Amino acid sequence: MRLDPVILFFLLGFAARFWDSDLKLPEALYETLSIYLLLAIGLKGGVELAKHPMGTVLPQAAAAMAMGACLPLLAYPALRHLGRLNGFDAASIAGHYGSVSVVTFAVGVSFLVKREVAFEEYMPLFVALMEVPGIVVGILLARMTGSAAAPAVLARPAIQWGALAHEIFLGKSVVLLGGGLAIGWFAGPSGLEPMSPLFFGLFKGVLALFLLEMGLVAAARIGDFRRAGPFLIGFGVITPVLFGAIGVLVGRATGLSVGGATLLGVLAASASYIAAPAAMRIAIPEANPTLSIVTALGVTFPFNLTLGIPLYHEIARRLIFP
Amino acid sequence: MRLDPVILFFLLGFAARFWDSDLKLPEALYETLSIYLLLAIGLKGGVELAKHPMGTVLPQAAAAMAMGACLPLLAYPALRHLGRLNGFDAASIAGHYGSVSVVTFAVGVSFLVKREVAFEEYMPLFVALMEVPGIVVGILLARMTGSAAAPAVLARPAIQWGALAHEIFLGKSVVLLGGGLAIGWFAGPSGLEPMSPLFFGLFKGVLALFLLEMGLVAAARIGDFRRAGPFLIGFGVITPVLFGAIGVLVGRATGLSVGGATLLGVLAASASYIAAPAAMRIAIPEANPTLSIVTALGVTFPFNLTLGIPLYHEIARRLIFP
Amino acid sequence: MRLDPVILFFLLGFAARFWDSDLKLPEALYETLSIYLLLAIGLKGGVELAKHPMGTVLPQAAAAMAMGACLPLLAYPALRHLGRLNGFDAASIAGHYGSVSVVTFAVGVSFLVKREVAFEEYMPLFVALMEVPGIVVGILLARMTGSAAAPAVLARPAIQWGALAHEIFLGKSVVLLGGGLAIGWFAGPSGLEPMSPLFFGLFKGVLALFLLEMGLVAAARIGDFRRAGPFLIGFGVITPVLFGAIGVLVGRATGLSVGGATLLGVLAASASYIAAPAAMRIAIPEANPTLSIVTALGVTFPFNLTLGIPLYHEIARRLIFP
Amino acid sequence: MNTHPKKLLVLIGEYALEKFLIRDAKRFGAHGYTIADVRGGGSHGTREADWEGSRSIRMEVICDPEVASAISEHVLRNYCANYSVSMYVTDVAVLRPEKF
Amino acid sequence: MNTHPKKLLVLIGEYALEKFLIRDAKRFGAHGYTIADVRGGGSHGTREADWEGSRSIRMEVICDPEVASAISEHVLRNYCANYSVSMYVTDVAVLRPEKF
Amino acid sequence: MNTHPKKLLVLIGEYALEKFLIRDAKRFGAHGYTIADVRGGGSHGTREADWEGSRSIRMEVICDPEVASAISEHVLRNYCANYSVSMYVTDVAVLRPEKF
Ligand SMILES: Nc1ncnc2c1ncn2[C@@H]1O[C@H](COP(=O)(O)O)[C@@H](O)[C@H]1O
Ligand SMILES: Nc1ncnc2c1ncn2[C@@H]1O[C@H](COP(=O)(O)O)[C@@H](O)[C@H]1O
Ligand SMILES: Nc1ncnc2c1ncn2[C@@H]1O[C@H](COP(=O)(O)O)[C@@H](O)[C@H]1O
Ligand code: NA
Ligand code: NA
Ligand code: NA
Repeated sequence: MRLDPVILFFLLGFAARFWDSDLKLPEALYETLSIYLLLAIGLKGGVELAKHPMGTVLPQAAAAMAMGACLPLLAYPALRHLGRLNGFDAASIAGHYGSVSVVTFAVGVSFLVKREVAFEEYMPLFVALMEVPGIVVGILLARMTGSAAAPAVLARPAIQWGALAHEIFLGKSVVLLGGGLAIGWFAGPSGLEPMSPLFFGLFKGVLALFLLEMGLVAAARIGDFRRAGPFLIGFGVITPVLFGAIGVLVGRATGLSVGGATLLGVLAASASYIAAPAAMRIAIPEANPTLSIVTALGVTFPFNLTLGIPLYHEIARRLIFP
Repeated sequence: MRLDPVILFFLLGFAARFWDSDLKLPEALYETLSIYLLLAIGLKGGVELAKHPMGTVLPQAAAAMAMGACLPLLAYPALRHLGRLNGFDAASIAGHYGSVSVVTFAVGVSFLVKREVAFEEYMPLFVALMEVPGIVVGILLARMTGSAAAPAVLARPAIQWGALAHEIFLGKSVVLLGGGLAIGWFAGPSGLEPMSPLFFGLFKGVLALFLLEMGLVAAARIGDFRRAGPFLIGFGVITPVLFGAIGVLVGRATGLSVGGATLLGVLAASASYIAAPAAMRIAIPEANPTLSIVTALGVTFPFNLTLGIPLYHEIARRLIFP
Repeated sequence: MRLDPVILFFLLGFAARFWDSDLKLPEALYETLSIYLLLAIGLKGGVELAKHPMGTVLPQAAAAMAMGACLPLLAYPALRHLGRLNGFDAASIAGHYGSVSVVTFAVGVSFLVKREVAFEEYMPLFVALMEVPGIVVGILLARMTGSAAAPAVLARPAIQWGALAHEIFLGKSVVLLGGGLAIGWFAGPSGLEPMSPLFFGLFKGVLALFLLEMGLVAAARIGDFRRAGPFLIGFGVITPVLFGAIGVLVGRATGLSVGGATLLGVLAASASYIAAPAAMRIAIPEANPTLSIVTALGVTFPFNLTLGIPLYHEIARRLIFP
Repeated sequence: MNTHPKKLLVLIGEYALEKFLIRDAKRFGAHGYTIADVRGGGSHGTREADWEGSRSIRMEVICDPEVASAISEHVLRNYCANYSVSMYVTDVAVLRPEKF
Repeated sequence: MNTHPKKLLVLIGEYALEKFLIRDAKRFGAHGYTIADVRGGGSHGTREADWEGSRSIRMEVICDPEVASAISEHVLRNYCANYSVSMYVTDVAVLRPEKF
Repeated sequence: MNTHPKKLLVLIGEYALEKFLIRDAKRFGAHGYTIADVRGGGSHGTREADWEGSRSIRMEVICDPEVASAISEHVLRNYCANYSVSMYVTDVAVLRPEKF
């Protein structure tokens, strides 16, 4: 099996940093690439959404959101009891895995396109919808169980839901994905046509550059593996497999095609490293951000890119056309 | 009437910032986008210019420049006497409205292209030519009347015309527009062909991103509306309508097509927020930059994007083929 | 003879800076453009490399590398004895001229493409291979002869070859060129196809922007010409002519086509200003970086862009089909 | 030159804290602040600004000694347990004391 | 460590002033300067560096006390009325006094 | 506010030195450092950060006086002859002395 070339860019970045190259992407480029990817994925989804009857899409969307909210509830007890993490860390990591990784999704799409597997083109809608619920549930878990368990320095007052909702729903990734969806939906294919060389033509190349950067970032965190310990490394491999299978099953149950179910599996299996870290840092400051980042970005992300995506596709194929 | 999708990007940026999202474009991206737009517009104009006989273009160009120099003379008395602004502020704002907004022009072009209205393709030449005269006249107004009227801390010496000319003619927007024109004119369509995927293919998408950023910037200035007061807000709506009509008339008088006259109206109606603020800050330091920016960027720019451009087009249609 | 339009961008940048315009490209854009160019050239070369039998390519590659290693040995005595430079400066400059300029190469390719001259498409491989040897030989020269000649403040310990090799082979330009080659070779044309709008479609436009920036940078160094003195200015013109002729001859001897020999001449004639300055600053700190930069970037680079490339092509034509 | 003594409080910390630090500084009486993007390292590891989670800022506040104390004690109490933050105070002289 | 006392003058202001401040600092005898891009807020409102008109810089000049006085008084007289500028001076010790 | 005196060592120099300065600072006992990208000018000419060879950094180290001396003397001995470097030291007060 040949690796998708975008993954080679990840490996190049990883190797460069691992061997201590002085290659660095300017921070402004990193931000630009991530803004571009979020917006382009949203636009793509919005354009496709306009073509489909809401009656089909809405139940699937509701199922995807519900799944995103439930996944942290599975992850949390494992982290707490098997991994013996404190309540804050367990809740934060669970929230990262409830949310989704936009870039893993994009690589999943590229995987299907290369194999000419069809999928529901409005899948980017689910990316936008699944970003938030997992994070919210993670925060709730921290508030409910964490406060008793951990040595909180502060007497924590009642949760400021308004501020929190603001933090999450107006975070850059939700705004760009959601805004892109809305613009794409409103403008339609013909409206976006003049912008398609930028937003659609360059997409794959920009994804490659972003993966180069993510390789650099992931390799820079290798030193933190020790701090994460073997449990979290195992967690970072096993969770996506389980969640990926759940995602495929939910996809099947809601009538998605093989390709669509694969992508729902990819979303379930992926862990957020744009929206979730930012939100968690504010909402659960007691959680150690190193642990969630090493697990999500250092373990699960490369696992999904290389082994996970083909695996979820295989599961979808066998499940849906057995 | 459906909004041009590029304007949806402006609205997205505006809404994001208005609701206090943490979405931010890196400053280096803002600068890159503006450099790109100026250069691409210049190149486009230069390529087209090479195709037209100078005998047709020169009189139109001269008329456009003369108009740019006269418009501040209309704005200044209104600002001074109706608006009761001090001489520096009145002169500075008048200069902003004498100059032009490159991005408003680009949105005007996009409006015409979408409606398949033809226009003189060398119009970008007028953008370059109309940038400077309004600014110079604004500065002259400040020097002549401002010094008596305002509490200048400094005994202001004679105007340093050399330094001022340098400041204005070698500002980045004149250099990029003018340089682009020269390169486009010299290289011709075939010479620029290999660069057209970057400079022409991506143009509309880059414009959308820039408008996203301008939406963020405009909304950030909402708090300054109080300081501007109702007069300036009214000024920011009425002036473009008057100036737009004047521009269309001048366009008609010099033999431009309906599309060309529309664009000359757009240029007349637009207020600069790249070249003028930079030049005014140095040349008329006593003027309060908040006033001109709120009016030009917070009022006139969104007005032109949404209502102004269609209006000038309507005026042109009725005037030229009544 | 019409100038290639990309060179007009260099001239625009040069003129803007020379007349003290405030045009500046953000540093993050400079870095992004250089990362892009290195990666794109590597990818292009890798794709083409996969198409050719190693038996043809290997001897040519070996000859190119050997040439790169020998050129500094020619430059060094001239710099030392004719130019009366100290050992460190002579060795450092010699190393810059042994290495290559990626952008000069890209302009050379553009020159040939415009004239529809065919060349071996895997030439980018030689760019990657010729970056390093010249630098290494330059450093060796400094270590062997420099230490005796110059007033070294430090008792310099034995050369730390490990650290040095690391510095050179893991510098960003080698990593990006080499990594691009490997990815291109591995993924092949079909694998890179979805990324080609970014990496190949935009190439020429990005090159133009980079040359705009190099014009600004080169003109900013005009003040250093006095420090360089007439010898180095002459050296910056004569060396590329001699080295260019050598490169063409080596190309002919190893069986390259007219186009390929031209490009090998361009590589030999060009002086590095990305990889070499960074490596030399660490490896030969005693050398004055101003001297090598003024000569390489201020003299040789513009000379090659305008007169050099056509000259090497002419030499190749007369030599190979006399 | 007629100068007046003030304190300069410097806070170095995670980018995520920026808006809170600005809000707090104003609340405790600072009239202004200046922020630069930085990278660095300390007891919480290396923060290279290579990625949004590792961005850091350096915030300067010129103010009266009581304001500096109030801000820094607030930061110590509320953020230092869970965030990467460094702080120091130094003496500066300003020309226009009413401004700060 | 054999150190020598100098002054550090810090100027924070609009980007538009950069070239004038550099010129003035040299004119009044500074041997060098260092500039960083910053954002901030003060009596003239918030300057977020989101757009070219709201870019700000922070300029450091290590110099003798007289030079610091001369520069800062010049800036106070010429720019502070119309531009956003903050200034402060502090004592520093340098190793190579002839350099500054 | 219970503060403790420390030294702030500031090093301004070429970007090429960044990794060496970090390594050296740690070796001589600094517990942390903060770096900003800057541009500037001095005896080695103008460094505008327009190009990788002209990038400069400003590095801050809060530390004990002996550590500041050790680092700055090391830098003076090893880098100042061949690289553009400026250094100064100033007194600062910190709240958590064990951190620095
Ligand atoms: N000794 C120090 N000198 C200068 N900056 C420091 C020092 N220690 C920490 N910092 C800065 O403060 C940030 C947070 O420090 P820490 O919480 O110790 O990781 C670091 O990332 C550095 O930017
Ligand atoms: N108290 C302060 N502390 C730190 N920086 C300040 C302070 N006041 C103003 N500044 C900076 O100086 C700039 C101009 O100040 P102002 O003229 O008061 O708006 C602001 O944008 C800030 O970057
Ligand atoms: N007097 C000074 N004040 C502030 N920064 C300086 C001064 N002199 C030099 N620098 C900074 O230190 C760098 C190296 O200085 P130099 O080695 O003198 O060229 C310059 O590029 C400036 O950023
Ligand atoms: Na997930
Ligand atoms: Na106008
Ligand atoms: Na060479």
